[in-house]
Amino acid sequence: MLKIEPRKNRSNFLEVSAPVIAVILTMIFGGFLFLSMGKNPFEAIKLIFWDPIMSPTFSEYSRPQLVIKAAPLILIALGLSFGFRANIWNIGAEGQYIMGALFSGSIGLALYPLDAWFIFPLMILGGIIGGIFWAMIPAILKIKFNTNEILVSLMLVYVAEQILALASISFLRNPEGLGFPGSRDLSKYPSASNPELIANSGIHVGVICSFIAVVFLTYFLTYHRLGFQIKLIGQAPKAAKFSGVNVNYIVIFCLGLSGGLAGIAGMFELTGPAGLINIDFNVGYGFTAIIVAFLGRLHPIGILFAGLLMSLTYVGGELAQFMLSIPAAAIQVFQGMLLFFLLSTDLLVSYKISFNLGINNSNPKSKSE
Amino acid sequence: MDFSDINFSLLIASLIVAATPILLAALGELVAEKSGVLNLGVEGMMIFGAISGFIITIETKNPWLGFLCSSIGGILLASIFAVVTQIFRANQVASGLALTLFGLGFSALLGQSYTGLKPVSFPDMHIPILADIPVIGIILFQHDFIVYFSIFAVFLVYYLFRKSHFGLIIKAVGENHDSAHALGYNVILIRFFTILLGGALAGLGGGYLSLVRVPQWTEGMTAGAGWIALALVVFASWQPFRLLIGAYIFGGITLLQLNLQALGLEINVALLSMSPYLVTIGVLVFMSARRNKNSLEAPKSLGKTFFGL
Amino acid sequence: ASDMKVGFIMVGPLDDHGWNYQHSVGIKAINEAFGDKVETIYQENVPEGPDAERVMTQMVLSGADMIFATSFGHMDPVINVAKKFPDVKFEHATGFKTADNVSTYSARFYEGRSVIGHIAGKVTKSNKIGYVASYPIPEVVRGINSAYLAAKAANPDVEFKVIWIFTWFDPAKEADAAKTLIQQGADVIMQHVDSSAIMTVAEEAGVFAYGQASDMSEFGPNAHLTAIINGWGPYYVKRVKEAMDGTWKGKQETFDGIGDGMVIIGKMSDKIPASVRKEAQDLADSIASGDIHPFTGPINKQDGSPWLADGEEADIGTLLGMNFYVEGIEGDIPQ
Amino acid sequence: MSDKGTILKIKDISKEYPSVKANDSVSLDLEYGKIQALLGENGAGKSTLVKIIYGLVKPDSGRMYLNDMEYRPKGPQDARSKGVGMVFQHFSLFDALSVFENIVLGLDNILEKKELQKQIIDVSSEYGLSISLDKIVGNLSAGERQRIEIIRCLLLNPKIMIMDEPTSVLTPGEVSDLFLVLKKLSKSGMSILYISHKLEEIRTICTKATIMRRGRVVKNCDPQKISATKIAEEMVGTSFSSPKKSKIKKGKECLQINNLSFQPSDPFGIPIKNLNLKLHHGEIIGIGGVAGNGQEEFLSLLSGELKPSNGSLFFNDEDITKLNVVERRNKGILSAPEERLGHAAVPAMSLTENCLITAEHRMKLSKRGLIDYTISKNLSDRIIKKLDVRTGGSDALARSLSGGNLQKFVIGRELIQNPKIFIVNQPTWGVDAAAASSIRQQILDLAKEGTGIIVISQDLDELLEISDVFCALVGGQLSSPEMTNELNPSRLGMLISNSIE
Ligand SMILES: Nc1ncnc2c1ncn2[C@@H]1O[C@H](COP(=O)(O)OP(=O)(O)OP(=O)(O)O)[C@@H](O)[C@H]1O
Ligand SMILES: Nc1ncnc2c1ncn2[C@@H]1O[C@H](COP(=O)(O)OP(=O)(O)OP(=O)(O)O)[C@@H](O)[C@H]1O
Ligand SMILES: [Mg+2]
Ligand SMILES: [Mg+2]
Repeated sequence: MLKIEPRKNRSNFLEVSAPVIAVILTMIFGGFLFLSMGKNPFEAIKLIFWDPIMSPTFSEYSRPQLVIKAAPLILIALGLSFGFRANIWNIGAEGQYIMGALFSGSIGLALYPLDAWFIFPLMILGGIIGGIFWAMIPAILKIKFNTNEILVSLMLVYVAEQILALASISFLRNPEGLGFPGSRDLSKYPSASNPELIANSGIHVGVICSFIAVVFLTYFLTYHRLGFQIKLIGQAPKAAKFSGVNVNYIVIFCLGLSGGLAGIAGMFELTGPAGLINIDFNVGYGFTAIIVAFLGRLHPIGILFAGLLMSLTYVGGELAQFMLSIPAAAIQVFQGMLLFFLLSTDLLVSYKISFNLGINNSNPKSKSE
Repeated sequence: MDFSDINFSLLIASLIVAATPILLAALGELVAEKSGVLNLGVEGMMIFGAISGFIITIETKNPWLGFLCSSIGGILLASIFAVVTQIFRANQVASGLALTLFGLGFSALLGQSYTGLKPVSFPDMHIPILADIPVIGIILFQHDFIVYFSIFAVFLVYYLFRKSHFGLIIKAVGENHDSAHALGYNVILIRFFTILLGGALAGLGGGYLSLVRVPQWTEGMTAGAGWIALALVVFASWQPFRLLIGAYIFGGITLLQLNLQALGLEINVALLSMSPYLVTIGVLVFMSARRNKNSLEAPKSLGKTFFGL
Repeated sequence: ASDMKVGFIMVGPLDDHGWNYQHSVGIKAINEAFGDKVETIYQENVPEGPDAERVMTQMVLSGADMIFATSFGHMDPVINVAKKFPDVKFEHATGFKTADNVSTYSARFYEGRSVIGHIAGKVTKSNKIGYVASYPIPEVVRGINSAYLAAKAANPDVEFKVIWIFTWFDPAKEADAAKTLIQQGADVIMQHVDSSAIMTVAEEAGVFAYGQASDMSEFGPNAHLTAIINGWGPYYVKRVKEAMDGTWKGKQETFDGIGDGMVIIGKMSDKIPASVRKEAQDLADSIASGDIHPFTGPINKQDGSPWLADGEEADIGTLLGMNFYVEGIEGDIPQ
Repeated sequence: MSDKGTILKIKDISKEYPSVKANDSVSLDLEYGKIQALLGENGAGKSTLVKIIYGLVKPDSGRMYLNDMEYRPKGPQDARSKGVGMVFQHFSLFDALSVFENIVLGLDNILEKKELQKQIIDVSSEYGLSISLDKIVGNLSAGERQRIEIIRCLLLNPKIMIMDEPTSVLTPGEVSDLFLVLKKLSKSGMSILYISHKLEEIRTICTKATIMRRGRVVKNCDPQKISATKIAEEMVGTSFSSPKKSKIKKGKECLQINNLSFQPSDPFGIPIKNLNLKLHHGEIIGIGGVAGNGQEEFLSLLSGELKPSNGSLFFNDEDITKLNVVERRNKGILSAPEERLGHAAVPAMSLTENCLITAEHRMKLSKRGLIDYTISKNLSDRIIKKLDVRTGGSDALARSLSGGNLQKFVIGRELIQNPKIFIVNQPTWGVDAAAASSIRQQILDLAKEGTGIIVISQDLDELLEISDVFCALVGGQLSSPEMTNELNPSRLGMLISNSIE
């Protein structure tokens, strides 16, 4: 029989190695998946995990792409992780991401074609406010009426998507776009664009921002009172109350932080890589970031690595797709596996698993009666 | 415009059909939640049930077998959740989300060569005599087997928790897993069972979507129905009959907005398309604000991991 | 081994039996025409945004000489990538931005809508025609107007019921919308959304519908009147051939219709009375030859203000940016 | 089957947990018709042993014989079917379910509802255990809850009944009622294995006692022939002295509670009604009463975790009713709640981090919101030293500490902050005798320095030993204060069993 017993202290070795084990298991099972589809598993795994970083054909282009794709994931996951630690489940970051883009986009488009230095900062502010605004709805409902934030934040994603669609066909539609949906291209509007920092790499301010956020939030989580209070609420809500933590304040803070970061991610994506608001502006970063947050064990440094890993599965997954004709869905299954393995190996860190074959020292034959 | 264009008995009859997938899925989730398990993977189990049932129906031309397999598909996916949360003690929220992602991907993968096919149709059962009653007959007695089954299942779940010993044990496990364990009940095993039952019903709901309601297979065709099912459980405060009403109200709002559009009513379409979600939020707020005063309904161990004594 | 490598990006799954599927039919036409000489690669589910840019770049890096981007939203990514790789040839469907190495192509689907509108006007018994529409963009509005004008000409009593569902692809929602229209008395359903759910629903309800992008008669053998089929194959073969010959040119804007085979009226069902079939075929032929333009005055706008004078044909600019209903259609275009 | 002799024979049972050997070759004989005690300090392994007997825990080695037949329960159901019943103290009732449902859940064969009701009524009238079947358990008092447990057990006609600390939540009246029932049961031939920390009780009803220490049986004896102190010393393994209470001069008034009331939002919470009390510097007020009469709520109202629905609090004549937890703490009003893991301390955090829970502001462990872990670690080292907390050090997780040691740490954390007022709930609950006496000494020393102290406890002996003034908290109401040295046991019993006249 499987026996699971708590360890006295968390194992530091496994804390680091458990995710590695999970990735290896995913490679093995994913390999079988590709094999079953008649694809060469080694080639597929190599295309996903190796070529974007090392192959001479792709790496020069892919390496910066990895960070660009990871940046919004990291930003959003960082915010989510704080809430998740405190058992505040914002799973509507996708909606907050959209609202961040819509708010900042509206500001930029309203000021078009004004040429002024303050537009970009103003748009950043707009992105943050848009995200926070959308996150405050579940926060306030939770505080006031104890409404489940999981469901409210999620429903608001669908609402945000409708607003986005409406914006792209009506109030933000490009007047010079021949009636096609979608806004003006902000990347062609210098005051509102988020330019490349290193020529031809595509790396933009948002990427830098996400790295700064990792460092800052690591420090914040470790040393700031709020970081401590968040851990306290997550692990022992009664102790948190006893300590004097204002739970409502933490709810606002966590949802606000995650909403703000999701909003700013939306803003950078809009002004940088995406360029314009359109019906399909959002591509699921808000949901993928949930996985990234857990993959990174809710720790900023972990999230940095998890975001890069996830981004690798996208970029490499694309290579595998068109090079080997692997369908997009297979990559999604692959990512799902990764999360299951990760969640399962988490147990190893704080629990000891042993196999007890049920042999008691006494004689099994004497099972009388 | 002309409201006489709306045939209300047909509207009600089709809202029953529209609501059946979420009703089934929500009913399964209700049983799981009663035992203290929060499975956010309903969407994943539904869509996997949708493709499983679809494939089998296409291959065997037998929709009954298809429905059976959509349940089995739901169970398969639920068993991943069960293993991860009950044996590996993983966080239920995260595992549920992973299950949704996995189910969406896996179903798309399996369904690759099944898009654009048409399953054999699943006949309505016109209940003799009753089906011919004007209005009521159209609304209630001209549906297919699964619709009747979903309503029967509501009664069954009601009976389970009101009258049966096993239902009492499930409630006990969801209420306080430590006590239940101390009395000798196998918490893990019971939760395994309820998770799988939830999977079976979610899968069946998905199967209904791909075999009757649409009927065809398309990637991501559940389009958020699983999440609505989750919201419904809270809306119904864990009571099967309220769940039935909630599901029909939700189906009703969705169809009503389409009907109003078809009438050419000059209302904001974007707002109308958001209305099901906004109404759900409104109802959640209403329910939770009310429950503050009488918080007896939510199972006490909901979402908590049982680590044993 | 091959002389040329051609890449395709698709916004959705390849086997959707709609928009993306027809592009895959186009890929097959290339394979058949050139065999081993041309290697084709493709990627499905490419979102319209930065991801498209990355996928196209990676395709070029992997050796592609020519890229077809098949969705409107791939427009800016195409322009950006094209700028980086001046030697690679780009073709973008339905967009309006070109460059030295970027050409666009699109089809006059409204010509097809006119033909099926005529059939609808003739076969409807209830005089109510349902229309399931995706997003209120000129392409869709143009289709509604074109179909309405033809239906009205064929049958002065017809009435259009339009439902906007704000998605291109959600079978459950499409099915619900179709059922609603049928319950409200519509006996012919038109669609400008991508899945085949509506055809299935129409078949079960015993009403008529049309195939969208592909022939969908397998979903509704009795319901299927005909289909507007997207015929990309000839164009793809032609452009690839030009690229191989060195005669390919950028900055081309192709806008072809029935006459050029880019819009194909599918096989007409024998549920359509023979006389109507003939009328429809004549109409299609006249449109193909240019004798008839679906938007020929006198046409008023919905609010009664005049748009086209008697005998006047709509100019292409107005058509491309069309954002109003013609007189007679009820309801509002969501704005 | 004979009348005399051994019904259950336990031989060399061992059970090892990763951190500790909970049972080490334990052997024990349970005799027919006897009430037999199992004694030992915290963590001695008593509960583990009875869980093994009840089939909840599988032993690593050793055997058991029931009526000379090998007995190896596969689980509690199996144990029950073989005639072994158990009355738990924790973890076996379901608050949201009715009494009847709770009973049904503890039975293994499903009977007709009517038939079962009849049986329940029979059993309850035979032993004088009245209950009403339709009530929701969450609304019942601890005594009533225990009756459910006992009836549930008796319905199975067990030959052996195990009781793990059954009296810790009962009033003296309820305790003597229980003893009557137990005596009646043992007369009818039932064997009872009885676990308790209350040695005087054991001496009144048990005729045989087995004393355990660190997982081993150290002594079998007849408790009626040996003094309680001797038993206690046997349990701990050393001799110890009881705390000394010196005469203290009562100072100025420091805390005034006026008409304090509280209406819980939780349906099973206990309302507090019109509570009045005055506390002086250097004074120790003992609040007696059985658990579940509002003790936790009372402490939370004083600490600021709960907001009163009515009434006011004054600290040195300053109105502090509206102040929050942190603000009250900054004024010097400190407290230590009953539940150590999860309320007073966080199990998965280190002692250093646990210091931050209450000492952050007062001990300046943070500056402008940033935590200084070095200072925090120093503080935690000081607490460990001052209270002789036995642990690996400040980095040890709270959950790795034994109950008694964690209790010392939690109380030490408040003591080291020089409280002006200190409120503590169950300072020595489940703590072994030696540690308990050292904690009581610390509390007395604190009072000597002028701190006003409120000690909430169910252990009346403890309150008699250290408090100056005594009040009983019953059903959320407080009796009027009486001088402890003027109280006799019967008066005490009356105060905590009845509400105030
Ligand atoms: N499930 C478990 N896992 C790990 N260790 C355990 C477990 N249960 C008990 N222990 C440890 O075994 C030892 C004996 O515990 P037990 O509960 O039997 O003590 P006890 O004598 O009943 O104490 P108390 O008087 O506090 O009830 C303790 O050190 C305890 O921490
Ligand atoms: N979580 C909280 N809930 C309620 N009140 C709080 C909370 N945190 C701080 N306070 C209040 O804010 C006041 C200011 O304390 P704070 O700890 O912020 O000061 P500080 O910047 O840390 O200064 P120093 O470290 O020098 O004491 C505290 O005295 C307390 O009353
Ligand atoms: Mg014990
Ligand atoms: Mg401070």
